[in-house]
Amino acid sequence: MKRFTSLFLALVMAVSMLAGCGGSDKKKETEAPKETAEAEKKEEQQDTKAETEAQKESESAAAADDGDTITFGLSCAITGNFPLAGERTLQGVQMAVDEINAAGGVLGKKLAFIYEDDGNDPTQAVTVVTKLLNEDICGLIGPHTTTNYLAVQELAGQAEIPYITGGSGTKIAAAGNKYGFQCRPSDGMNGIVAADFAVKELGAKKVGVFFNNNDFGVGGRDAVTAELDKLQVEYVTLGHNSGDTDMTSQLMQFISEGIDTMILWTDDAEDVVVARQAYELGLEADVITSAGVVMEQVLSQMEPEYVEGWYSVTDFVPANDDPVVAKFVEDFKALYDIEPELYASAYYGAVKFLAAAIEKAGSDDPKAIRDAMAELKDVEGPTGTLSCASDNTLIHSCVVTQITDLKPAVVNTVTADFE
Amino acid sequence: MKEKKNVKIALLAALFVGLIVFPIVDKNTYHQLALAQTLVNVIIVLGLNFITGLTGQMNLGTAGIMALGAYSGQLMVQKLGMATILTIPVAILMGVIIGYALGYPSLRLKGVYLSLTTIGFSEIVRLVITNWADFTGGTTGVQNIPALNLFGLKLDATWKLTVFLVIICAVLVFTAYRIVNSKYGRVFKAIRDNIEAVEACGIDVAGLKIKAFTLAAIFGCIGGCFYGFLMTYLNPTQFTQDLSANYLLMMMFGGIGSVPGSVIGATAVTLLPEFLRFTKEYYWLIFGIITLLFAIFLPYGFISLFQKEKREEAGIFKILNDRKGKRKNAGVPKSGGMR
Amino acid sequence: MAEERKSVLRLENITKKFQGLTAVDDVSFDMKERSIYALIGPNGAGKTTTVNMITGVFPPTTGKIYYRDRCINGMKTFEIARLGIGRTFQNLKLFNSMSVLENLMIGGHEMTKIGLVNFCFNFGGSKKEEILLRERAEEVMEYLGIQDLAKRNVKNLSYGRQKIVELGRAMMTGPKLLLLDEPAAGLIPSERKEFVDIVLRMFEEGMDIFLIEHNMDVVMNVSTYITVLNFGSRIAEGTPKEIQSDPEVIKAYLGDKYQEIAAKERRD
Amino acid sequence: MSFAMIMQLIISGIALGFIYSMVSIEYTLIFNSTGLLNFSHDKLIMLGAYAFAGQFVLRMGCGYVVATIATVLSMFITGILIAKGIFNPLRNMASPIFAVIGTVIMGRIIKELCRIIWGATAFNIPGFMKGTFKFGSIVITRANTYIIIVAVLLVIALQLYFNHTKSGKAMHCVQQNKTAATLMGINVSQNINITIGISAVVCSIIGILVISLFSVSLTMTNMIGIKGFAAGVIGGFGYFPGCIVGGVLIGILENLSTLVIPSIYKDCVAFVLMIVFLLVQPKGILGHKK
Repeated sequence: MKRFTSLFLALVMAVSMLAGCGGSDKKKETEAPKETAEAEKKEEQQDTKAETEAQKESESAAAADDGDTITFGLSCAITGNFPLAGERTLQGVQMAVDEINAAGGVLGKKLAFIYEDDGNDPTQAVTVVTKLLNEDICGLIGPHTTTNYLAVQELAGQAEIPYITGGSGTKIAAAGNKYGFQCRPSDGMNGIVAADFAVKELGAKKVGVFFNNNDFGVGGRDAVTAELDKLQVEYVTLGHNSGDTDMTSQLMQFISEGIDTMILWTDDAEDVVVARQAYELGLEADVITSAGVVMEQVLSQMEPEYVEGWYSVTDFVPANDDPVVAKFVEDFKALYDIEPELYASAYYGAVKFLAAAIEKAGSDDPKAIRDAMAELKDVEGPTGTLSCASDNTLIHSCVVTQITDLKPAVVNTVTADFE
Repeated sequence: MKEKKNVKIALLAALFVGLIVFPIVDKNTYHQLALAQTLVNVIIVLGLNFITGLTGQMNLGTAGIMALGAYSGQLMVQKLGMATILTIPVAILMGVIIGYALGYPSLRLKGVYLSLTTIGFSEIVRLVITNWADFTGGTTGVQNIPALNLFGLKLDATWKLTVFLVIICAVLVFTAYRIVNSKYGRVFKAIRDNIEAVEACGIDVAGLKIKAFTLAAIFGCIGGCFYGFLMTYLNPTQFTQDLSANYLLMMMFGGIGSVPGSVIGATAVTLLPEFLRFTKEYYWLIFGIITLLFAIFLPYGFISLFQKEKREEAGIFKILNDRKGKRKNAGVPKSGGMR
Repeated sequence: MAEERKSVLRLENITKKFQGLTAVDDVSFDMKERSIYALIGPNGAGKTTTVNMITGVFPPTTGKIYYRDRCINGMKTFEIARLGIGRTFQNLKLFNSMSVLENLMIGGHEMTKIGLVNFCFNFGGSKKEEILLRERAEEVMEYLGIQDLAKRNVKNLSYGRQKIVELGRAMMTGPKLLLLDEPAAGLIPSERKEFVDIVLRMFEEGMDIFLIEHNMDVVMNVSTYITVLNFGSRIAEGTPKEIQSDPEVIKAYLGDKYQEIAAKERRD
Repeated sequence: MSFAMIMQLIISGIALGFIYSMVSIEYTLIFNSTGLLNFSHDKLIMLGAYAFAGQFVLRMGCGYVVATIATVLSMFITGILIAKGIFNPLRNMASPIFAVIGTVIMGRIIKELCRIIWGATAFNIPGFMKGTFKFGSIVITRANTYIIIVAVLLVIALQLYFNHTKSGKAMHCVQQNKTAATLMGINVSQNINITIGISAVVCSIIGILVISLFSVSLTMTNMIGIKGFAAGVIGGFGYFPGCIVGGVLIGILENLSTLVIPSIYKDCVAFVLMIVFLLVQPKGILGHKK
């Protein structure tokens, strides 16, 4: 019979634990009424409905009284296998919020944000975003990477809260979620720009497309190959898995195919491995890569000669004489004494865009903000002017850069036309 | 004795009602999602309990089982337009297939070798799903999974799915409890203790090992299937080695080999990180440390607090006893842990 | 003893070689019904190897084994056990994590009919079957006089008690032939006497017993027929009285030095 | 694919294979003495890399040799702490599952500690083990040559240690029968502490050697951790020279497999091989102990 008591205890613990985890700041209110509701259940009285009803009011009351701030949610990866993105995102968002509040906040109210760690894992992203959607937030700066965006997009869509993600996969726009916005150029555009640059500027005859087999890499590959088909240029595609540490076989196949240009579409860690092994195996080819390579924390892992002369289609480079970008770089360095990079600048721009949308909508009602965002144009941001196109992408320009002695310099800026 | 049993039944019934009422009343979808995730984990840990808890065979491939359970149903729905309710029988069928696929090696291999086979199985499943992009959707995963509709009743809101899950979980907990305390539970434990003796009693050990793996795989696949409906999105990156280890951790945390233990373990380990989220930066580290302390000082899990002789076998209570120098029940041989 | 009794267990020229070492060399014997058949011999004579071949742990290199005139070569252990051969082990194989009652109920597991799927839905049937199994186990415990130990965990019992629990478990499988592998080893005289009484009582009630034993006084006053092995081959067969006076057996057990002393004494 | 190209594939396959061999050596050490698998061994390798690169070279700025010695010492102590904290209390439990869980949790804690102490940014030591050796058109990186040399030396050293020194032989007894070993006067838990300490040292050496190949990050060792198991199984479980054979075989087959199957299935090769060997030939190619 002892087992029965322990089974009973297990389920009681489940319910009381659930009651307890209604968010730290609301711990006190939910704790007390929940326990009494629990006690009543034991004596089989049926007024549990009334008890938990009471607890409901106290929870929404707590949110209303701090009326003088508008809060938005932020889900980024602090732990897990991509912790760097989370850290920089947090710094970028914090800086943007402080700047906005210094300049008088939004609609006369202070802007604030609650952030949760999604560990760059789709399951945690869903849990964390659900938690944020239950707080009283007017918008959400979404989980990074395309995978997490797709995991969460139905959730946010149902909650009808606008959310902005820094993922750049083509699948985001394709998902066509009214409430989802993309604050970085989608790979569709980057891929086309990379392919055009390879063929038109570098006169590529045979292109090797080396892609990471995750949704980011596959999206990039499809865009590049589609453009190369249009330009009738011969190409070879080879893939690798994310987390791969040895690309010899793929690079050897590229060398034996005799490619003169390689378009590399992968994440930071794999960029480093490919750069080292391409140099060691003596791959003579111009290389154009996806956005990640120009970031300071990636370049610092490489020897200068590995990436000498590499091109990269990216949306943000600190060494950019554009006044807005230069000012942002200075402020960021002053605050965190490290150079800002892709994630910090993208999410800084996203916060500015969200603030502008709230101003335009004139209220903190999520639906109004979403509609405002859909028409919002020309918001200045370090990664270019953010204006919303029909497919909810905000950034339509990207920068082609070349790396000389580990320093990325802007070669030219391409602004795609958008409707 | 009789009335003590009735009180327990009443309390369990009250708790069941409480769990049903809770998602309906409490509008907070986060709480509903947390409860639903706990219930999915309880189902999977119950399954794992049959092989690793009872027959003592190490299974580190739970993630692979879950992935197949989730993907098989959802791909059928998306590619063949199958009704969503049929994903449950498909998951059970997939469970039987995995039961034999993983059961067979368990006949020839023991302990560490078997756990490596299960790791290999889980990694291959994940890699095939990732790379066979045109059928499984590869790394973009299976998107916008339709709501489970039970003969017309569409479970589109989280709380509806949670209520249905509470019922399913209650049924499975009851069945698991019955199996564990029946002749099957007993014979699974006998296989763990001494295989030759079981064979000498004329029992087909091979058949039973496969039964244990099939039971575990069926529970695992049903859990995976509901995980798909809950998350509305499936991606191979979710089914990592870490996930398999997490389920073992849940079973051990609660108490190896016991159904209430599995329920407590699954609840605690699923909700503990949510609980610790307020520590923002360090919550994963604190969670790790708490589970490590549990693993070392209470290896037989939370449940062993209620079973006296189990408690004294290892962990903090054994240390306390040795230090106190008195052996409470004289029957326990002086050599203590050396078995 | 006129009418022809049927053969229970017949070994025909059984040989077992382990990479060159011949553990059992061309052994044949025929155990008849209604008898306590003993297989004795010094350590390393091949007794346990023979038992392992009978119970199917490993197949014989050459030769045939018949159980009630049915060849059981190459059958799996549990298939042979199901034919009605219960056994106990030389080094006591019990289920240490369980109680005495549970150990016995495992013995009876094979008698239960409800399959796993049927079990999940058939509440009443499985409850009834469980109670039936429990009652049978209690009956066997009463028969063996250990019903008060039912709830005790097996690993806390004394060696003698554990032997009896293992015997109980073998009985639960409803055997017709019981293989006892050195049952008297390690028992104190009072436990040995108790064990022998139980074995004799079972024999009277129709159970055939195949005994592998070292202890001479147990073998001599219990068994009806004896085969003696030495270094893997059969050196003698017959009733206990014949075996006791057989020179070959004495030489095998006491070594030829004893022979010379005995001969010298006879001469003086 | 010309002949030179295939040779290059084989050579770099061998080079990578030796990393798997080193990993399988390190956990075979623990398996040999405790019969348990250390599931946090890949995190220990990462810890070695972080300690060497993050702490001693970049923060304290000491020379490579001093840093190596400091790392080895600190990892030896960490190994003993892990042994005392997890392995000894949990190793004589009913089933190995308890110790496995202990090591898995330990791995998670190490990863979080690395993230909090040394930050989440991946980094590298500029100019550390840079460059390659060229034999005609075949290229092999300096790091890989060091790995091959260290691996071979390690196997020889461990074989000698295990077969010819007192405490080495004691480890054999501990693995086969702990009760008997205690009766023979071997301090079993102290012996296990040393074994796991040595294993942690080997982990740190691997960590240092792979820095230039994978650069120091929180996910640098995920893949080689699991493939190390495969190498051990294929080569011969619990037998050091077997680890070399297993690792090299996987390295070569993986690279050559890309000629036949699409390159993204490269990782499956190791796991398929492992399962086939586990089922067909559990004691591996060279292994002589089941």
